[in-house]
Amino acid sequence: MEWASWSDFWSMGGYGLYVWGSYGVTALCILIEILLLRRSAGDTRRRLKRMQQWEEQ
Amino acid sequence: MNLYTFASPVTFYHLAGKLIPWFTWSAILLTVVGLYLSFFVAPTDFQQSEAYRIIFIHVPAAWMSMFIYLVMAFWGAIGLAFNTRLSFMMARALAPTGAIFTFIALWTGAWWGKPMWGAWWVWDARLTSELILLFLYVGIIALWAAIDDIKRGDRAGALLTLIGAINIPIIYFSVKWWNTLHQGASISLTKAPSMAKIMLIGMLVMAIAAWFYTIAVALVRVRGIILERERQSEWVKEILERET
Amino acid sequence: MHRFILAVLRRDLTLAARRRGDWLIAQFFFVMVASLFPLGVGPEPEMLARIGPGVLWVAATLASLLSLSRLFADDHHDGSLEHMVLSPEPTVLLVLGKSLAHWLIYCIPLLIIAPVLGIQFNLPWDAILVLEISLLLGTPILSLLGGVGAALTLGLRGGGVLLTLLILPLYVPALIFGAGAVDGVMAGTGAQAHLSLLGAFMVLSLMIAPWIAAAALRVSLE
Amino acid sequence: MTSDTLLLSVHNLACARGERTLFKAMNFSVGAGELLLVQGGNGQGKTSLLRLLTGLARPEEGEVRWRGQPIQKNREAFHAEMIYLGHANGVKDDLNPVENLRFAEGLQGRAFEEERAVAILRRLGLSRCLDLPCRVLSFGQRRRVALSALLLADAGLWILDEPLTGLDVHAVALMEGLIRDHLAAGGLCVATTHQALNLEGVKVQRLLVGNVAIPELV
Repeated sequence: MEWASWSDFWSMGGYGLYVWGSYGVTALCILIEILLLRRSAGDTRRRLKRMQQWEEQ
Repeated sequence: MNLYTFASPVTFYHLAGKLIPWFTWSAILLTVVGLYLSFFVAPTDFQQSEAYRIIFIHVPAAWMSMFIYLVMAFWGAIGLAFNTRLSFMMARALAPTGAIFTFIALWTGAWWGKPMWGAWWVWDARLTSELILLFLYVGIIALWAAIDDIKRGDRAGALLTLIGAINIPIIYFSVKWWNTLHQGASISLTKAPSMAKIMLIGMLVMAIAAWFYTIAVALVRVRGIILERERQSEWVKEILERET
Repeated sequence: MHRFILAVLRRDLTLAARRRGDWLIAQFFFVMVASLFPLGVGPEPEMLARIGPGVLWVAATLASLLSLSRLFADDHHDGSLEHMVLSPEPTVLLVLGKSLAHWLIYCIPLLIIAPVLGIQFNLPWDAILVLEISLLLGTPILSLLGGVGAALTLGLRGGGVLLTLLILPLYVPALIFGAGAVDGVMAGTGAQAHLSLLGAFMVLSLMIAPWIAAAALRVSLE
Repeated sequence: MTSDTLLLSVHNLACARGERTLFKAMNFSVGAGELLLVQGGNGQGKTSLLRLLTGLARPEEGEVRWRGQPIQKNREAFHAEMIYLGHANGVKDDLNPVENLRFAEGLQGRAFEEERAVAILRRLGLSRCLDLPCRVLSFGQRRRVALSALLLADAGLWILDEPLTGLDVHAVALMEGLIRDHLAAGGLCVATTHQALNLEGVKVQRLLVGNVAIPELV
């Protein structure tokens, strides 16, 4: 194990800002993509459903 | 024909539905393993201290950005040659994820460059090519957005992807050539002297995780596209009855 | 085959001759963009000679893009593009002819103006000569790759801006080799390597771009 | 089916715009001396059908054959014998009618016969406009220039999309005469129109595209 303590881990030998800045933004990007994807998947299904109901009327 | 049964949207919709959980869980598992390797197993680099740990996402993201582009070009070429609708849908489903990985590669490159080179941005051959790759992704997505007609959009996007794919090696080579002439920063992450085996394994695990993630996301997206395009057909109506 | 290309060429040249206004705008655009740079970065001769090759190349690229959005658009609008595509000759030759016409109409004048701007940027004579050669080899690339973009964005809303977005990244090698050749001769390292690479890229574009542009044109007309 | 009979035929043709299927399983054939009148309401796919026939668009399913050969495989021979007149005239505003015809002929790979071209333009009532740029001509006159190109091309197969729009009574009568002559000379014609046509003695087939019934026009 490389790290003596949690604070040691978070500081990353003084480069904490850069390391966590990179990992954080990556995680954020992926999170945003997943959220957008979930929303658009739901939207598509609801919209198609609505269009289908119009056609049936 | 056998190939065409898998290429039919109905079959693929259901197949994708079954595959998505597998790829999702594999991606999660591999990410956990990869993160463990990159933070707890890989040793401190004696030159770059802990900052080098950024490469565990930077390098896989850069690989993915180029790989996804090539896969898109492949699907585009297949679609143009054999007129298979599904391959165009795959290309469309991959593009946003490719663009995101390109952005991540650029972002992490900058955040790695700041402590190492003392500058957020250097016109290094790799970073510059990556930037141009991002432009290409944005161009393709913008072209799709501008064309309303599905068939035209599919084919136009595929042609643009193809000419980009032919151009990328030339762009990379020209930027590299330009870079050596101007004596810019040419330090390369992967050529760092202390490239230990464990680092390579860590990067590979992360790259495979990213690949599985991409497949899962693209499959979800392609299912949405299939529903949208096949909305007139009976099977889509049945699915909508069931799922909502 | 060459008769068809000649017919396309003669037609586009006649049409351009009837609309000199459009043609002049593109040339003035080139002069104006290049003239704005000294105002932005200052008039020091050394500095201008340093940035001159790059500025002139970027300005030439933008000037050729300005006219590219109309490469097929006018003919599409009045229906003559459909007639040309429906001619018995292959669409590739049509695209080749139109790209060639664009090069003759919009890029050759740039070659004539460039030395004057080169003097403004304090470039030495041998550098101006190499600039001319690099433009001669490099501007066909702009017309050929631009043809792909023009065919892809045919008839789209905001097609001109989209065309710029699609095609500029593909121009990067031409820009690098072209401006690099002039830089090379000024730095004393010679221009041959750059010019050969530029020529190779031009030949490659000539072999590939018309096919893709023809396919794109057929897709856009469908 | 021998390959030297003039015959345009479609086999199991399907066409879609976006996700909407306009028509499918369409079959017909048009032989020498026949006129196919395509009818149907707006947005039913008349123009789409004509664009499929010219080879500008590719069908969703099925194929179009000319002289028994699929047109995609035999594109050059087909286009040498076919001429299409769409909604747009294909007339350049900056050129005068004679120049327009000259370039149109050049692009079709044919030698330009100026005397014949001028005679055709005169026959279509454009004698006073020969050296005016088409920009200053009226809509109907520009349409006549486009029709002159049609006559000059001397093609076996005419595909006309609303050839009568913008034409006055005289021109419509003239057009009817031209179509009759073309068919009498053994040509084929596929046309859409909303206007009534007087076509006595012509073999006419009617094709209804879509599901909106149209009262008989001829």
